[in-house]
Amino acid sequence: MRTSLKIVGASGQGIDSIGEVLAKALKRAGFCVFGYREYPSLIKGGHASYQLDFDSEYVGSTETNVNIVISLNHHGLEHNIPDLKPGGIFIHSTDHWKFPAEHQKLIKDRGLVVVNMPIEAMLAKLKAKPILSNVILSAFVWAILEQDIDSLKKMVGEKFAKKKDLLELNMQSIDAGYAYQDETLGKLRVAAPKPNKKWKDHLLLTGSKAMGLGAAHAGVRLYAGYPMTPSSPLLTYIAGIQNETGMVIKQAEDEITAAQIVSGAMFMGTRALTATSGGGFDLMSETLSMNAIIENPSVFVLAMRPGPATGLPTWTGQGDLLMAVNTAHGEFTRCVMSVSESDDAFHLMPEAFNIAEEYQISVIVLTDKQIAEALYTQAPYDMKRAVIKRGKLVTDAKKLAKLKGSDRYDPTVADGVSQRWLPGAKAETYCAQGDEHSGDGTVDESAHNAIAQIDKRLRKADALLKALPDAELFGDQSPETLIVGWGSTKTVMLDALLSDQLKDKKIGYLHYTYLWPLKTGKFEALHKTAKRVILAEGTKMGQLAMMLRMQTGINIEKQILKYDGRPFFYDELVESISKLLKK
Amino acid sequence: MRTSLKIVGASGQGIDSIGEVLAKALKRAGFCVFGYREYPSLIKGGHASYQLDFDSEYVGSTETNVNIVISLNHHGLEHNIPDLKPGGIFIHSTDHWKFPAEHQKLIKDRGLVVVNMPIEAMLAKLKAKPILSNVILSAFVWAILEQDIDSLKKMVGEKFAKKKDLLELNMQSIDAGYAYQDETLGKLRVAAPKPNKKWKDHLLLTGSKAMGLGAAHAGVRLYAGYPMTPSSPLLTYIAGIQNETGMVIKQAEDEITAAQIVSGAMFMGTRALTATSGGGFDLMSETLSMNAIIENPSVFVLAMRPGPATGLPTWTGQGDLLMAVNTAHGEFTRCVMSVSESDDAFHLMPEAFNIAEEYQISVIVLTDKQIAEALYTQAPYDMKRAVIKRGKLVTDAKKLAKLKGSDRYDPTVADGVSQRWLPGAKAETYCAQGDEHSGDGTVDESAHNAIAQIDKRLRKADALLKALPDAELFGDQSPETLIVGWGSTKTVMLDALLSDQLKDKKIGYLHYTYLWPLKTGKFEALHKTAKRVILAEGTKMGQLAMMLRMQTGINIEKQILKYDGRPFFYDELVESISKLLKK
Amino acid sequence: MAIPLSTTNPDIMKQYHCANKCTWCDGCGNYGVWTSVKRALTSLGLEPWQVMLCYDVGCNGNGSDKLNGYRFHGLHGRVLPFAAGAKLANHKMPLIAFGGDGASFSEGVGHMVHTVRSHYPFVFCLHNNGNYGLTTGQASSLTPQGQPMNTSPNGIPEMTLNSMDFIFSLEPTFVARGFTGDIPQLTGLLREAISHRGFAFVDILQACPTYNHFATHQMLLEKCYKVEDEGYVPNDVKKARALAIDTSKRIATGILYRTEEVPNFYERCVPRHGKTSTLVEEVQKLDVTKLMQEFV
Amino acid sequence: MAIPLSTTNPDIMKQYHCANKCTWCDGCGNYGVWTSVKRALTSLGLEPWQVMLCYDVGCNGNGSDKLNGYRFHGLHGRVLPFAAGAKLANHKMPLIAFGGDGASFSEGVGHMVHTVRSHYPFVFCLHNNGNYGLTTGQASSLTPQGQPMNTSPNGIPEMTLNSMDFIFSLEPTFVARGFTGDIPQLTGLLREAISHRGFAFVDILQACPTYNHFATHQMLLEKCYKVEDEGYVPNDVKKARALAIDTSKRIATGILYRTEEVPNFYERCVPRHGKTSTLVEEVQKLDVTKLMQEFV
Ligand SMILES: Cc1ncc(C[n+]2csc(CCOP(=O)(O)OP(=O)(O)O)c2C)c(N)n1
Ligand SMILES: Cc1ncc(C[n+]2csc(CCOP(=O)(O)OP(=O)(O)O)c2C)c(N)n1
Ligand code: SF4
Ligand code: SF4
Ligand SMILES: [Mg+2]
Ligand SMILES: [Mg+2]
Repeated sequence: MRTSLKIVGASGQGIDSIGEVLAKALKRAGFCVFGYREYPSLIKGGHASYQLDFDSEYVGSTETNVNIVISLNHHGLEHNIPDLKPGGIFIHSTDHWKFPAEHQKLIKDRGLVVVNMPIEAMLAKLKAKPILSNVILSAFVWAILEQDIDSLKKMVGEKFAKKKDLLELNMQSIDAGYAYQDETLGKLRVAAPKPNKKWKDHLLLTGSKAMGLGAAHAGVRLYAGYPMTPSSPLLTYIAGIQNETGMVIKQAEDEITAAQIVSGAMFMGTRALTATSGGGFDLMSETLSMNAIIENPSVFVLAMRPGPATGLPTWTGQGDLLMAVNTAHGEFTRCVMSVSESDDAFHLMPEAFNIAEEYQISVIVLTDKQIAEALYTQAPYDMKRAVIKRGKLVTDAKKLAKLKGSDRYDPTVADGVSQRWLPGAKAETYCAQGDEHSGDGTVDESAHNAIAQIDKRLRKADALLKALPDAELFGDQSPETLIVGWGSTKTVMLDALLSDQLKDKKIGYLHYTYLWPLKTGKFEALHKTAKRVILAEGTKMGQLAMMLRMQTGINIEKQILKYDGRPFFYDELVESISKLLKK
Repeated sequence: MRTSLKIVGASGQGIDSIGEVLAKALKRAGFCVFGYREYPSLIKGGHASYQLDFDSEYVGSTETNVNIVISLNHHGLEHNIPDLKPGGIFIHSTDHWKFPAEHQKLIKDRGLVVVNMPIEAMLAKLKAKPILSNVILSAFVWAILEQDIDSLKKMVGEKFAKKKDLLELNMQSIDAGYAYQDETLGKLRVAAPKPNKKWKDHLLLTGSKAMGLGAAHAGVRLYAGYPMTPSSPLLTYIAGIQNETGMVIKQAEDEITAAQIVSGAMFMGTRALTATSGGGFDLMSETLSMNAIIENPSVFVLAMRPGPATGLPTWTGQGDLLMAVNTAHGEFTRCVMSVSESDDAFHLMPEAFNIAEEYQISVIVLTDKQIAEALYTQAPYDMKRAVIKRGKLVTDAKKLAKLKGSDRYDPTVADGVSQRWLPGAKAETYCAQGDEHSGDGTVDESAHNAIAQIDKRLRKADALLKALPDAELFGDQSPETLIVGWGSTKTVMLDALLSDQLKDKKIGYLHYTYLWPLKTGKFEALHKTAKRVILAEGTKMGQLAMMLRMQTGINIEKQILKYDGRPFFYDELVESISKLLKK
Repeated sequence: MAIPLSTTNPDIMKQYHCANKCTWCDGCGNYGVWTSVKRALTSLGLEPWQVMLCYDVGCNGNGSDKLNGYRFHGLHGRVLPFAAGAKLANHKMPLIAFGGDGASFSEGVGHMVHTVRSHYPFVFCLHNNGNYGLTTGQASSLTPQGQPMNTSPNGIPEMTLNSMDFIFSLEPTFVARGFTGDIPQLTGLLREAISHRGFAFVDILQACPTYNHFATHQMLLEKCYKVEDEGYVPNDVKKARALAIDTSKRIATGILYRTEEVPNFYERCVPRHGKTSTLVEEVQKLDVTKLMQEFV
Repeated sequence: MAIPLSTTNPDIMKQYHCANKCTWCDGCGNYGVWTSVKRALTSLGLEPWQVMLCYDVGCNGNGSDKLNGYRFHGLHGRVLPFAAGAKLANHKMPLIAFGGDGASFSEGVGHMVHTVRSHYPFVFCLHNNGNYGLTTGQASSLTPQGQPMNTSPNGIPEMTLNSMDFIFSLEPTFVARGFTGDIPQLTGLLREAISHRGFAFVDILQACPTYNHFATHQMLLEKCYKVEDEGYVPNDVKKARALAIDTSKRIATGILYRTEEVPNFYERCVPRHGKTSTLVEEVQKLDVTKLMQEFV
């Protein structure tokens, strides 16, 4: 049974630190934890929150209502009472607060418990700085959840292992917070789910960090980026581990620069990555077009947030799909794929680079603010699974000696992918030519050459489409109700399909990891037998449905769309689906 | 009966000057003239051409084969013999040229006449500079076409009215060229079509100049641009008339700047324009997104050439349609329209600005290298037709006084279009806010506000779709064969439908001027009754067909696609259609 | 533009007030700029509807909805060309643009170069806090080289840009420096900048207690001095440049350089000579009959 | 990079030869640059497969398919960051980038600023013909203000950019000036530039007989002189700057400034300290087991 708690307060007040401590402690205690952050686009202040949903089984979503709210300021008192489930506990430390009538009614109707903790007094007693209130609160929650105090101490101990002076005070704060539960209030408890050992050794990390690890694993040796939420956490993480990975990190002067630097680096033959959000991606689009004509492999991470313009910079959405597929001038082959959680955020990185190098094209990897900043419980990554594939890269000296410059862009190759060799290789040279060109990069504006080269570059799309996996069907394998989706919709959808309300409803969820070129075989087949088809997407326009119709003619009329900057919530999604099942 | 001639040689040799002189002289002599330029992306050299097709009826296209070739260098001798129709005349001045066997055969089989003009000797005799060879050649062709020498003299005379010394030499050169025909070769003639007085007072101008005039007519007071073929001729023209129009012209430091400058100027309430090609448009896309959220009217001309990257910079194509419709991050309403020739290139400019201001959105006006540089015979523009519409712009002092700041982006308005008033108006102020905002531009990241504002901005698309004219049906009004197309395809298609081969074939041509939002009613209706549907487009992918399928589910299987940088040629298009009629 | 000077009017100050609460961190220098701007405009007798304020994206831009006036808050790094277009369209309206050091010397540095050399007639306030505030403390081009920051734990490998030497290489006509700790001075600088004929560059040293621990409010307080106190006359570009560049021991604040001799962009636009209306006022159908003649 | 110096080798010169014919106008300065580059590389004993040549878009870029060598011809204004990425990926390979004055001081001026301050170790040749050649003669930022050009019949309203003052404000470590009329000198300058530790900026005054009628070959011939002929030693940045900026009477050519004391970008990248392989050689699956530990 899923349980949840939420810390609310102003940005910069320590919400994230409580959230992270509790998340890790819970995971180590044997729970699968899913963490979700909400915060405004401000450095400090505003109303932010960190929610943890946890269970003995996999959790990949957030519920609207929680069991415990910890409020760090009076904003929480104003806003978050309605977020509690019946019997829920509200913890705060604002003296003399008087709830308005409707909240008092809620408290009564739902049987909520409101705890006004004397944090200041406790701090004074401990002679501790205000920052330790986070520890006290964590320990108190820990007690409410009936968890073992030593496990919490061990965890906090690790963090302060090297700062003995702080360590002591932290331990005392834990004792104080934990004790407050017993001594002052008696048997206040939230029944935690049963722990399951298997989670203990899992990782707890955000999608951004998963992606960063995946990139390092994929052989990325240079990262160039420009800060832009929600792609910044990837830059911060990769920059943070630079001394361990030996990567070259460049915080570029703008996104065009970042895109050009990685293009230059990929051209020479290393693996290089950049990431940005919508506005920065607009600026990179010309480079995408450039890489298409010089057939330069490249990988761009596009971390989505709702636009247009600055829009909702610290919130989530899936509105950049059609843009990723269609932006940049001229006609050419590209691959668009999307990660959906911490597992594929890692594994798709080597995959993206392999596709880029095998087809000598650009690959756009979509992610969103939800994936980038949500905290996932993740099995340690298998170091054996990935294979580095570099396609038609010639490195053998003998083969190099036989190459003609005109082999580089030879338009007669069947799959459109010609041989590639790297600058510095002892071979005939060529020009990576931005003008239309013949095999060795000589400018050639003749009609027959233009046709041959455009055909060549677009033949790759056929080859790629054949090679790409089709969408993956979860849930019922001959579904009566077919739900189509992509990206961060997956984990909440899978949670929803296992809910009591939906688990027997013969629902299949068809998840698209590869979005362009778009494989539609499975969809067309399932559409024939399903009674109803539904799109679930974080957009207003229903973009994947538009694309599916473009490619198949099939119109998905039923759509669950969300475009308020929030991800789908578990209970809300269950309800939306349930409603459509009745139609 | 259409007649045609073509001047070939190196760029910079004076091809354009001969072409323009002859074109104007022909128009004044009572012909409808269509001029077509081909040239490589070089300043000088390379193989370029200027072709004139003319007739007593409307001509809006180019034939593959011509009646006369004037070759200014030996490249023409090498390449252009096969371009002549039976009985055609080839004029050159390269002594001792020996045609290869296959050309000799062609000359014989087609009964071609090759004239080696002693231009150098003629120049020497006149003591004239080499530049006058263009005049001599023009006059010679004029004689071959049996046109009146005085009309040519009058025209050239106008050009040199202020340079008396040059005038005299020009007149002598005309005499010499004209006389050469009579004296040296006797009765060498190409039967010109019958003249028709109605063309005499028409204009002869490129699509770019038509657009420039249209922009001035539309009330554009500021133009900011950055040179990029094929948008540069518009910049050059508008800059050239600045002292007459009083416009502010800014050659910006890049395309982002140009887009931002015009956005700032539009925001204040003037009308401002920018134009670019694909690569520059990539860079402008972020600004497009910005204007969407601040609901700033703006107009962008996107002059297409084949990509990706630099591609074929001086050639034509229609490959940027899907990009225009989908580029730039976030979901919002935009309008995409396309000009097709000199008439709508003018009339759509006020239209584009009206739509931009009525819906407070960005309008993308597509054109291509073909339209931008082709020479059209055009009836003088009617100064009465256009109406300046500024939508919900409040200027009345009393009304201004009543406005609340929150009216500016009031999300409750039915059609999504809220009231607009200009900075400097004595009224409550507002913030044109790039972050998601409430009515007066206050940042508001709440879920309900995001929904309200996104709904507001996308409701405009519904209103716009309703208001936009549907595609226009030319030719047979209940067609057996329905051809769909847009942009520069129109004029050649209309010529083709009137050809002997096609005129009785019950073909209708459905021309899309407004491409997004896409009105599909007419198409769906005609599709039901037509035996076959064909797309004709200057792309590889068949982009309008993709869009029509996306919006209707209907798949157009038969497609005439051209993507070699050349426009559709008249005879070639007739043949392609004929072939498909048999299927 | 004829600005009515110094009609100090408490009514106007009130008009700039707006209900939205400021969201900057405690001690943030943005408060100082925000106050100075309102004071300067008020003291010039300009009401909110008479001014155009253009904001870049960054912590500074979060001020866009914290006062009244016609305002614009656009894209990161792009405020300068938007402001230029706005000013050219309505050259009669006073315009101030605001941007951070990240926006102005990285994403938008090209616009900075060309705005200065174009002499557009408006004011630019550089919110110089030495880092990317809003994106949580990355190094900007103006961050000292050895300084570890978010995304550059080893410090940046690039040279710190010498922003004043750079700006002076572009032949500016008005350069001032203020400091968020001295609101009266900054107010005065803004007034002068608004009355400048061409492009007025106002470098505002801005405390950012959250991320900038190398040029703190305290340090700035100690190092800044007012050039006018030492009898400095800002009319010699060489002296001004030297003064502006050297901040090692003391930091010169005040108007560092000014000339009113150089025509601005609008004045140099030949088609506008002799015209008194603004481009905004001129929007109407233009008869192009004459222009068509050359094509007949 | 250890460059084998001066093994002049006629065989190598031949290897650079390519069948494609040059397409520049008669008298175009691009011919001179093209020849000098081949000579410089040959004299350094570098064969085509050992060098990377990166071209911007413009008349200069039309040389990209007129010689051998690994070459790249990308987007207008973007050659610098592409070259930077290429060089960082394979720092052992000599790299020369080429770009016009339009590309370098308008569309790509931001990259110019940040390339100089980043000290990437490669050579940049500025094809300085004072206009946008390929797009038929528009003014660039370096065109004199009064000069009527395509799109600016009244001359430009902006100030002409003082490119050398600008470049020196960015603290360059190598600045040279050549002239397309003196191929031997230019060849020597390129050789020195290639052996420089960091970013080498080579300003090449280039005749453009078609569109540039204000700084013609003839005029340049008359005004240019060689600094080394006058015993100039290019180690004082102040002197160098003054020399570079003032072109009113005479134009100084040769190496104007050089220092080998400043570490380049790659050298300043802490993660690369002690590593000898290139990033290209290091592409392989990286075991991230250790990095995972902090998440358990
Ligand atoms: C195209 C684009 N890239 C990146 C961002 C993210 N971004 C927002 S503000 C900012 C930098 C802010 O630094 P600065 O300009 O110095 O302003 P400050 O916050 O310090 O006042 C960045 C990188 C963006 N909004 N748009
Ligand atoms: C994004 C973009 N904008 C504009 C162009 C058109 N364009 C090509 S070259 C060029 C300018 C060339 O000037 P310069 O860099 O000085 O080179 P030159 O031809 O003088 O050698 C321009 C504007 C382009 N290719 N891409
Ligand atoms: S991060 Fe710095 S600049 Fe931004 S609000 Fe906080 S103190 Fe001010
Ligand atoms: S236009 Fe100028 S730079 Fe370009 S090829 Fe001709 S002479 Fe050379
Ligand atoms: Mg800053
Ligand atoms: Mg140039």
